Amino acid sequence: MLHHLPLIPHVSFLPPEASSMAPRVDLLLWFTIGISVFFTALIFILLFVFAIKYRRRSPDELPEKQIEGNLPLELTWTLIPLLIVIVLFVWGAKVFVSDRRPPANAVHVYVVAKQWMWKIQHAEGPREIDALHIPVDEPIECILTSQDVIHDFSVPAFRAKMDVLPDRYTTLWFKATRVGFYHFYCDQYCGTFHSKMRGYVDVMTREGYEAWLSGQERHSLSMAGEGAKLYQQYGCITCHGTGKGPPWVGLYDSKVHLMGGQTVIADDNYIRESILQPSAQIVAGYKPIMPTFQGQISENQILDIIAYIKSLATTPNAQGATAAAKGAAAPTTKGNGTGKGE
Amino acid sequence: MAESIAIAHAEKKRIYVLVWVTLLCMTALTTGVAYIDLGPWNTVAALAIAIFKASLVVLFFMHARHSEHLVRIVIVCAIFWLLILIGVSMTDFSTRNRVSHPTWFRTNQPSVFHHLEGSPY
Amino acid sequence: MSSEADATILKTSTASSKAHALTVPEQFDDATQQHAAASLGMWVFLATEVLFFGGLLASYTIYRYLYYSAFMIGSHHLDVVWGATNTAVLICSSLTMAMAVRAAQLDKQKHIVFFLVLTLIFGLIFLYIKFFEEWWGEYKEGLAPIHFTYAGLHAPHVELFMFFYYVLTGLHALHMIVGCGIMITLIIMTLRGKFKGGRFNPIENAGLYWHFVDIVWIFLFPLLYLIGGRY
Amino acid sequence: MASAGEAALQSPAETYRVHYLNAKYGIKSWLLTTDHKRIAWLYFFSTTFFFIVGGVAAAMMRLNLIEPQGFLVEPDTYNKLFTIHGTVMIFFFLAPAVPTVLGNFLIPMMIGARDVAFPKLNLLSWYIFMTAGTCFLYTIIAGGVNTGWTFYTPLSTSYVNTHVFSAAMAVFISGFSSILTGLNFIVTIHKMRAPGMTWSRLPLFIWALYATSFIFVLAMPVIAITMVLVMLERVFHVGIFDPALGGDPVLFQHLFWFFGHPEVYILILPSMGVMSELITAFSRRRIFGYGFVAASSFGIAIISFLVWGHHMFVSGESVYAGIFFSAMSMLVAIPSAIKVFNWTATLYKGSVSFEAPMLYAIGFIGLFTIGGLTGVFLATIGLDVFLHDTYFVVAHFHFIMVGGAIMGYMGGLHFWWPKMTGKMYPDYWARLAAFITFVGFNLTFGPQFILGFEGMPRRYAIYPARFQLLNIMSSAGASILAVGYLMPMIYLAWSIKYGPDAGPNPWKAKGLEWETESPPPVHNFESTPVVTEEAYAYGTEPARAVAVSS
Repeated sequence: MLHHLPLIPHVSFLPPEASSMAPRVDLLLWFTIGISVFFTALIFILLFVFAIKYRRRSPDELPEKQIEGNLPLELTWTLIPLLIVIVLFVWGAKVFVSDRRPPANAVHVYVVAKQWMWKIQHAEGPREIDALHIPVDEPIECILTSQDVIHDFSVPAFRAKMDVLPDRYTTLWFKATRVGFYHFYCDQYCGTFHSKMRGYVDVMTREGYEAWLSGQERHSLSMAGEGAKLYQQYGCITCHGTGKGPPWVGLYDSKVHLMGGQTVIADDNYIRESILQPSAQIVAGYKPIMPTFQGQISENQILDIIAYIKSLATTPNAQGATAAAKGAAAPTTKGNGTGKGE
Repeated sequence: MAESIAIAHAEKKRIYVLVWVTLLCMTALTTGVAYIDLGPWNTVAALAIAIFKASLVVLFFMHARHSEHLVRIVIVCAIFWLLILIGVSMTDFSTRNRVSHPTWFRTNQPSVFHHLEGSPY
Repeated sequence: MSSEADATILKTSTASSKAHALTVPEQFDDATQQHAAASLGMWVFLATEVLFFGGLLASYTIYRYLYYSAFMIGSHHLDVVWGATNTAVLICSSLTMAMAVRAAQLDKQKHIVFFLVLTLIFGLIFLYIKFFEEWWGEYKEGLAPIHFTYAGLHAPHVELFMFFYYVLTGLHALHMIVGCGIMITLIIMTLRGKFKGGRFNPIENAGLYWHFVDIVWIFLFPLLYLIGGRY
Repeated sequence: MASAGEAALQSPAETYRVHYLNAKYGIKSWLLTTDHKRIAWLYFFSTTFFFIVGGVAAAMMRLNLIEPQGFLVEPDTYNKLFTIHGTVMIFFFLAPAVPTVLGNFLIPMMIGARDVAFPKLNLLSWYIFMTAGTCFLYTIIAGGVNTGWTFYTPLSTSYVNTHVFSAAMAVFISGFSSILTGLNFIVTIHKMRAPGMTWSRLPLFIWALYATSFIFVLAMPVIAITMVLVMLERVFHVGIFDPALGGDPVLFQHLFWFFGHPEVYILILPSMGVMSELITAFSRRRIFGYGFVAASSFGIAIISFLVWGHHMFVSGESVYAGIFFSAMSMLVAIPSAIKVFNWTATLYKGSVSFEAPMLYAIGFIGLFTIGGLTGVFLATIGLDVFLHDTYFVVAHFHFIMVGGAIMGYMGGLHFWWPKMTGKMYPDYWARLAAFITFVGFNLTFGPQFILGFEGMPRRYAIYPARFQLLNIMSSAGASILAVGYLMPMIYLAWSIKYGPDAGPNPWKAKGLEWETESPPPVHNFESTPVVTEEAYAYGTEPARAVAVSS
């Protein structure tokens, strides 16, 4: 809607506006540029005019009259900038909040950064390196994590950017609005080949995306399917399937009551921590018997398990993930998920 | 420039001893309180006693109650900036939320930014 | 107790510039200015110190908030009795330090030495307890961060707690060691008669420093030893 | 200039005058001096040396960036270059430059004191500074460090195998030098003012340095302890900041920027103080709104401690915290705006002349305006998501640091050079240098704004080819800028030997420092001055050209 506004001239030095966020950011950007140009011009003109008009005409010249100051004038140039920055602040905060608030139906894409490459994983199964294929006009939520240092996932054409932290999930969402190739960069200095750590987003039509998906050398399983395999392989099933440990069905995004009386939301970060540092948060009613999987399980495998747990969720937020897991070979129904009968 | 301020203000011996005794009692008290279950108030009590003890030391042993205003300003500044450092850093950690995106972001739940919904920004 | 000693005495600039005219450094006009400058300088330095410890305290507070249970476990491995004893020792040293400054204000040279020596002894007792009764004990228990053998609940974050314990108390002990060095210097200077005739800025400033280090401990004791209560 | 005629009338024997430069000779008389004016010179030479080190690193970077794939150095060397450039410029040039060179020289003279409150501490500060500097030079020679001047964890603690330890140690040590300098200045300004020099009569340069010292004392200890934690983590592998060991890397950023953002104001505030002196002297006007300009220095100093999170809007910091920091960052724009407006208004109905220092001053106001306004872009949290960590940020802070702080330093140096040396430099060359600096600067950093809008990330050794044109423009500008900086080094050095005598007050300016001889006597004034007039009291009577004492 907004990117058709005639107010915004097409200027080549900004990247194309290729996401739903971009026009909003650009409108604010042009507003700020306008204000800046106005004040810069004001100061430059005043400097020039005063400097020329009141130039010294003889070496011993002194101004006729000394002016100490002027309170109304001081208040004017205190309050007007104050009003302007308040407007900018509120506007900026609004843009920021909508930038940080993913729509509920956003499809999750998992991005794992490592020195110096991007590993991207789609819930449907395909994995890519330094490239991200997405369908146009559909909200995508990237779940970002790093295997080593802090990176930053930045897509200038989408006006989107988020740091990628080790041992934690941060998120970034966007809805691409134009088909095409757009660069993404690592924006946070991350060591030797920081400047090589970049790739492209390929925004495709839904049909093109489907075609791309089917043309991919498909992993035999979706992420949730991989996760289900790991559920057996790592022996999670021996406890989480038998009641010795908390069951996974309906776990994702639910409130979990902990031993100390606190509650947490079982989100990606919580699940990740539970796998790597099981003793950090003990679920009420269970014994702290789970061994740590630190060092035994890769970031991608953790994401697979999270995807699997997501697919077992019953909350509406995980619809996308559930749908994605449909094609999985592994059991996704409630009965099989608890694994009692197997 | 040279305000004729008092160079020294020798405190009475008795006051020093009194402060000393109070400090020792407070140490015993803070240790004792730790053995009583007050829930989260344990921390509050411990810190309150520590602040009280520190104030005694500053006011009496360090003569802050006889110092010029400037010294008091320095003390207040130091405490205030310490609080900025701890308090403002905590605004991040205490509101960061253990969830990947705070619940009020979810469009399907009532949120503090509810009025923003549907607005173009 | 003689009433004279208890009297509150105001020494003004005129008092100090009588018989033995004290030489002040060339940048100052008189002893009053010098005293005011030295005292303000010391306080500003202490403000810096507050923020120096502040960086650690802020980190500590944040992790204590994030990993409360782990920090509680860590805290319960510390020895409260020695901690409380050390607090008392430092409070005693603060009293003797304050008395030393008072003796300097009243120009009683022997009392200065006496109280400074007492302060030094209390300081050394504190350091002895810290080193041999506490740090060494925790090290043998396998709680020192480099030699960390504890493997119970929340082990990584208990190690984090122990790290903060060692760094905070270590930095404090470092200040104590410096303080003891200052005490020794002051004792020697007093014996050589450097502080005769109301010239006692160094003693007063050392006192401020010593009390500050005491205050740091007054906070460290509940922060480190008394997390979550001992009940 | 004015006194040249008078000097000719006197016999050679009478013109020989003992001043701080010729009172004593020999290397010892410099290295063991406690005279604030000589210590200012020690700082002048050491910071100039570090400026050259940092400048060479910058030149190599710009040279390498002419080609998208780089042709001069490997990416890792490039990373070391920008780390060296950043660390040296921030900690060893910009932070000490104005406070320790101009501040050391001028604070006692401007307030009518014989020296700073603690002269020995002042010398100790310099030695600590040199220790830190040597430590960092060791780091460079031993193989460099490639963490960026921000030392972000866990990159710095667990992943790079360069000389992080010695670099962190250098920063740690330099912190104490700044703390002691700040402490010394605060006490000096409070306790050493001449009779009649009330707070409302203080030159604004003093106000600015007072605010700077305030930040020194409160911010530097935090970076010092943070560097200790980085060193400890690197040596003992405990997880303070490394998440793999249970720490939080964002905590490091909090601690770093708690210091880091006020640090930026440490760099710019003293130059703002210089501006107030230059603008008034060359328009012979009282400052417009003295109270507002003085208070705004303090406003900046205080608010600067509440804005640090704007470096972390996209770092995983909480959204609430981000919004709070955005609001606070906006507020900092107000005192800066007040200053700019007041400087501009000071020219109104003045008697404006255009000697070299004034050219630098006008350049400063223009460039600082741009630098400040682009800062508002970054404080606007919604825009920062787009612009953060791009060349826009690089351009913005170079407008503040180079266009602001260094312009101010150069202006101040040209303004007080006659006072420091007693000699005059060739004004024609100085004006030319000011002009070249201005042009070179804009060509260097103007295109970087566009690069930022286009999305080029900072700290990139190699970059997509479509950014090449703007990078070439920037590199070309850098070479012009280098000429602008080399010229003063030559003609200022020349002036010491061949320059004409400047006389006590070549600019006919107001202020106690102009009422004493050039170069000043050892204790600044023949007798303690008594202040009877407001700052910048350019009254109806002609400004006094001759010192009171003569």
